[in-house]
Amino acid sequence: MTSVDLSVNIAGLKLKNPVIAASGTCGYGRELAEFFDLNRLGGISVKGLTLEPRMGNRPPRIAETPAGILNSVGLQNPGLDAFIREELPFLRTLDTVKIVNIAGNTPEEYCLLAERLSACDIDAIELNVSCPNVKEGGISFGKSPEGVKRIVSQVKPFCGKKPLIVKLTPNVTDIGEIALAAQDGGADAVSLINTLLGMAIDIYSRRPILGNNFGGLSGPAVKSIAVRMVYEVSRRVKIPVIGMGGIVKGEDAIEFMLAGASAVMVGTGTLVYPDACLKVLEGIKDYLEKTGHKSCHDIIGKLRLW
Amino acid sequence: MTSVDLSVNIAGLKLKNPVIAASGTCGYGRELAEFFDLNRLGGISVKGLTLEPRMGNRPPRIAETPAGILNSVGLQNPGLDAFIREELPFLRTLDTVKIVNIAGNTPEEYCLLAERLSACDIDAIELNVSCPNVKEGGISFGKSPEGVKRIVSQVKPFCGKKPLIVKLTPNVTDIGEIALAAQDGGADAVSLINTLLGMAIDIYSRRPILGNNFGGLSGPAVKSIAVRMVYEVSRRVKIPVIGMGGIVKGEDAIEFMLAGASAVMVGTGTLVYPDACLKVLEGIKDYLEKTGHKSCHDIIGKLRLW
Amino acid sequence: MSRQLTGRVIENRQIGQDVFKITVESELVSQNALPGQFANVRCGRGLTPLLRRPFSICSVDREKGSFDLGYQVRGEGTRLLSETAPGSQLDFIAPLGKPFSACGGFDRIAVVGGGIGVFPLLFLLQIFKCRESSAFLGFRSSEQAVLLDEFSRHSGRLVISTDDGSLGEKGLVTRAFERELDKRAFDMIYACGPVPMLKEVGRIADERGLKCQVSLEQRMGCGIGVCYVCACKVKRQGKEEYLRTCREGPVFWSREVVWDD
Amino acid sequence: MSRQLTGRVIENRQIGQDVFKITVESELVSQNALPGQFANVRCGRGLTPLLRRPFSICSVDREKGSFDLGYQVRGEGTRLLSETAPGSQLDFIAPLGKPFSACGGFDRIAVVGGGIGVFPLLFLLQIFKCRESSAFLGFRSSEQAVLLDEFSRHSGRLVISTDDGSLGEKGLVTRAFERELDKRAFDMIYACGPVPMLKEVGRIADERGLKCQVSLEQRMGCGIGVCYVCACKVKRQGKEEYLRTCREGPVFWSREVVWDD
Ligand SMILES: Cc1cc2nc3c(=O)[nH]c(=O)nc-3n(C[C@H](O)[C@H](O)[C@H](O)COP(=O)(O)OP(=O)(O)OC[C@H]3O[C@@H](n4cnc5c(N)ncnc54)[C@H](O)[C@@H]3O)c2cc1C
Ligand SMILES: Cc1cc2nc3c(=O)[nH]c(=O)nc-3n(C[C@H](O)[C@H](O)[C@H](O)COP(=O)(O)OP(=O)(O)OC[C@H]3O[C@@H](n4cnc5c(N)ncnc54)[C@H](O)[C@@H]3O)c2cc1C
Ligand SMILES: Cc1cc2nc3c(=O)[nH]c(=O)nc-3n(C[C@H](O)[C@H](O)[C@H](O)COP(=O)(O)O)c2cc1C
Ligand SMILES: Cc1cc2nc3c(=O)[nH]c(=O)nc-3n(C[C@H](O)[C@H](O)[C@H](O)COP(=O)(O)O)c2cc1C
Ligand code: FES
Ligand code: FES
Repeated sequence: MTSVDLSVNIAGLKLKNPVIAASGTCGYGRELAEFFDLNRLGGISVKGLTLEPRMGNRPPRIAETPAGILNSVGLQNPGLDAFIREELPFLRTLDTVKIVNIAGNTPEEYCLLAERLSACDIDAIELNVSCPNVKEGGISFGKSPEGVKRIVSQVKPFCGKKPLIVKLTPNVTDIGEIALAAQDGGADAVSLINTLLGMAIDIYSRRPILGNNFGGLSGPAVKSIAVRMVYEVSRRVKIPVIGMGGIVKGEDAIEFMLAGASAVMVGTGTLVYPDACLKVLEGIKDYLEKTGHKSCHDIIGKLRLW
Repeated sequence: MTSVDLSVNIAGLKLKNPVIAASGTCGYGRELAEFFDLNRLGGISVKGLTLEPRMGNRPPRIAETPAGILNSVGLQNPGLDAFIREELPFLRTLDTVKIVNIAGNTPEEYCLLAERLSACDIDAIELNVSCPNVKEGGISFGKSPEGVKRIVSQVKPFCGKKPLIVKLTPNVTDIGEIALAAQDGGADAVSLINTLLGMAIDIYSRRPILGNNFGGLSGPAVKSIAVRMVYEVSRRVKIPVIGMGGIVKGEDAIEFMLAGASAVMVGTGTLVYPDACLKVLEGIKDYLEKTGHKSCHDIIGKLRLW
Repeated sequence: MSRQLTGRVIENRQIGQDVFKITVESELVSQNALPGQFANVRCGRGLTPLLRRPFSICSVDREKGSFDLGYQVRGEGTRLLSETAPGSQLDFIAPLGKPFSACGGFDRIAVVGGGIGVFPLLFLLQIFKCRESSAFLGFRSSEQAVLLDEFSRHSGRLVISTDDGSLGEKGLVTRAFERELDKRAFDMIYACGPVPMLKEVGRIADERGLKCQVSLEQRMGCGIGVCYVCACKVKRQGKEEYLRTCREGPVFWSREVVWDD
Repeated sequence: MSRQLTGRVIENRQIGQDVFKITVESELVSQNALPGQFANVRCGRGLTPLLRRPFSICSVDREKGSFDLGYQVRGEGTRLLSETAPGSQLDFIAPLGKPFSACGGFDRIAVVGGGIGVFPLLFLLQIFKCRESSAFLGFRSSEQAVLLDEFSRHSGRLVISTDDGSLGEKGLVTRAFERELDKRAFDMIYACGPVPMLKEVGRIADERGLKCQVSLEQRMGCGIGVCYVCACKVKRQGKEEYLRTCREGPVFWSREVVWDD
């Protein structure tokens, strides 16, 4: 029994602890369940979902970079119907917050997805307006405050009682402004960062390594950028912030929480260690115990600038 | 004797080879000269210069991140007069292209700097409108196409016959658009990327590690972002592109050149290996020889997308 | 079920030019791994290289409770692996992936391997008991030819080809394989190696209506099926789709693979 | 003149709790290094950790052509350094920085060191020949107390303090130092250790009008003077400015240092 209270509240959701498996790096949960008990997670954000099935991009879809990776999966997924039919039954058995990450070609698609999902046994919808790998990944909406505000305000009414989390792209001049637009549009929370657009070249074939030419950079390499953005956003908005980007251990998560994140997501870390989320969770607990804190709320946003 | 022609031309300047020491990581040359013969470099871009002396930011000014560093030097420099008096005489003895990197508080300061330097024995002016570490580092001009076009067109007439290189920030939504604005304003070349804004936190003191709170991320961690941006920019503009960001070996430089860079700069690499520029140069030569090319021009911009 | 494991390195030695074999203690892997499955290995300890590296299981020793991986040093990851000292702990996830289909019903099998593709085939020959087995192995030259003793011990017939003719016959392994096919009947072909070789083996098998499985490589992220980066295009019931090489593969039926993706 | 060098590691052993001493072959450093100078060492081979780590030169052996660094394991860099095997090559730049001012004119010197700050002071005592030398060393506890034999060999008087009283006298080394000052005259004080200690030594010296040099630490980038990240604020002729700890330092006159930056 621990005396530390790890639970956090985000937009009306109560999470056991602040650690959420990030979208696109935990499938629909099944495979990870072979490695640890998913019920220990604060939450799980499943693989980006679209209305229709998507094949995804041409391989190779991954390139390794110093302390990071580029990926160009391109939202391969079976589509909404198959998700509800094949994946949801398993997810429903889990005692953890279930977030469904959605992407669309048009506002209508986002709305339809939200409407259908709002009637499902899930806990929240994460609006992906930041996937750099497909034109249809919402990035066209996600790069301007106007675009974000518009799409969020269009989708929000279709979410019913489910909180709407808006996932932001870091590939912008002023992420604080974008987050504010999401809030204005009716977002219940924001999550950041999605991946940074990058490219790696095979110098002998003189071709990009990725079949899709470009890919999204994630992993420890981007952590300092992500922490800065979480700080900027959390000063600008009133809604909760979920932070991610390069978290592989408890100490990384603490940086994000001090910078203002109420919860964190672990993405690339899971590719290296299937149980990375648990390691991060243990690390958070250790930190709180070592520094004599009773709850996560004692540290969220407690960074003091010089 | 090598049969490979390493020379490149940028905006009327002939460089012996495409490797330039990046601004802020080679001082004014003197210290590096203790480690190798600076005349072997294609060029040297000296530490950011302002009209008046600047103390720079509070320490600590550096934090290590995975495969990168954050710095917040804040343009510490002795000011234009002292530069001309104390540093220029040494620089003049060098047989390499000498670039002076300038920053200002106001357009007037930039113009004054350009005017004075255009009369000096240097080869080019690099307009820093991208320093993330000081309000006066030009970043206020550098983040919008309008700002860039305005400052470049104001400064250009004061450069006399010296080519004007505009150094771009990566902290923007669309760097291609910014580069185009620089070209429209009269830039003779663009160099990119400057550092990405980041933050690192000491979780025990709950303070940023850097005395300036924020800092600029550089080093291998950012390479894939930089390569992508160089690619984007070189497709958009007609003027030459100088690429940098995480170059530590010849292979890295080749990626930038294939993506469209006519020359490259080495920054953080020099902090680890004082002679990093030479290593990069050797690597470029080896690559050209191994792949049977006669000149750098055979590879510049020769990336083929899928 | 695969697990995140650590095991003591018993041996790690060079067996050919740039080629090494590492022996690692693991009761679980030695008891449960099947031919065609792989281990996803953390080759360094820091953040570069970040990702694990996949290697096919090359053999197991059920008595000693250990398994072998054979690997060629190519880049940073395999270089670090080659420097791993006996006695130290290796961090790996195994056994992963879909194994080769067992030869229960097959009397006469042929394995066709090229370069580092030979490793999983040795394990297959060790485990799959059948009436007759032939091994066709191709290498660039004699310096790359490895594990020949082991292969000759575990196969009824061993044919070696090298690109430069420095060992066995000169030329592609697929040529030796095709020639033999005209003389001899096989129920099942297993192949692993470079894509052009696999494609050719598949063509040869298809032409003759022979069953053929190939083990494919693809750049991987997780190796456990969560990230969907390791796509392999297959055609099933006329429909093309991307399957996960780490989960639905690395072994595929050759006629399902869409080679020219 | 400093150089980018590699040298064979002769020995690398633990000498206290978390504290190690590494001996490295280098003719150039052993002949040219002066007390107070440092070496900037690449502790790993990959891209993490990226930067070199600075360590003060702790002693040199001019006959054997080697030098020692003493270091405490704190993070990733020092951990990797502690795992460096004898016989391997160390990649370093040395000697760097401004040395302590020589005791040419000084008859009686005192060195005041705290924790890992003792290392450059041992080198100083070895090299600077003067009539009388006293060493005041402070450690957290006896387990951290290192190189005591060497210090007692090279100093006329050795006073040890520990925070917990487990060795020598209990309390701060500055207290022992200040008490001694009332009994004995010194021409020159050299200090190295944590900032609060250095500040206090500076205050004590200043009050008595004694010359005092301190060796400071600052997070470094290049170590050679090109990046300007290692700023130390000093006041000269009434003007405050940032000097480079790696180049104009790490040794500064205590009265010039602006402590509360
Ligand atoms: C299922 C499977 C089984 C394999 N079995 C073996 C084996 O038994 N023996 C053996 O020597 N090699 C095998 N490989 C290939 C092996 O994984 C690569 O040689 C290794 O990852 C190279 O790592 P590196 O760091 O040395 O090279 P680098 O080129 O530096 O690696 C850079 C990146 O590319 C990836 N990569 C490079 N080459 C390959 C490749 N051919 N396949 C997949 N990813 C690659 C790496 O994993 C890494 O992410 C197998 C690959 C797969 C997918
Ligand atoms: C001129 C000089 C001389 C030094 N001499 C010695 C010595 O003789 N023995 C010894 O044990 N230590 C010495 N240090 C401190 C030593 O450099 C740090 O302990 C070491 O860099 C820590 O590295 P790490 O990777 O283990 O720790 P980490 O905390 O993981 O390092 C992270 C980053 O912080 C920097 N850093 C951390 N602590 C310090 C520090 N105190 N000073 C400067 N940078 C730091 C590192 O260089 C690195 O960039 C000296 C420092 C300086 C500046
Ligand atoms: C392979 C892969 C697939 C991803 N797929 C999605 C996705 O479908 N939807 C989404 O919002 N983010 C996706 N992401 C982004 C991650 O959720 C996360 O925002 C990003 O990777 C940064 O976190 P990290 O550094 O911990 O990985 C994906 C990331 C990776 C590496
Ligand atoms: C310590 C430091 C100081 C820098 N100072 C300047 C500067 O004064 N002017 C400038 O334009 N860029 C400056 N830069 C940015 C570099 O020139 C370069 O754009 C950036 O570091 C990316 O390249 P790299 O990854 O090779 O370091 C500085 C970078 C570092 C690390
Ligand atoms: S490598 Fe992650 S799904 Fe196959
Ligand atoms: S560390 Fe680079 S100037 Fe001192």
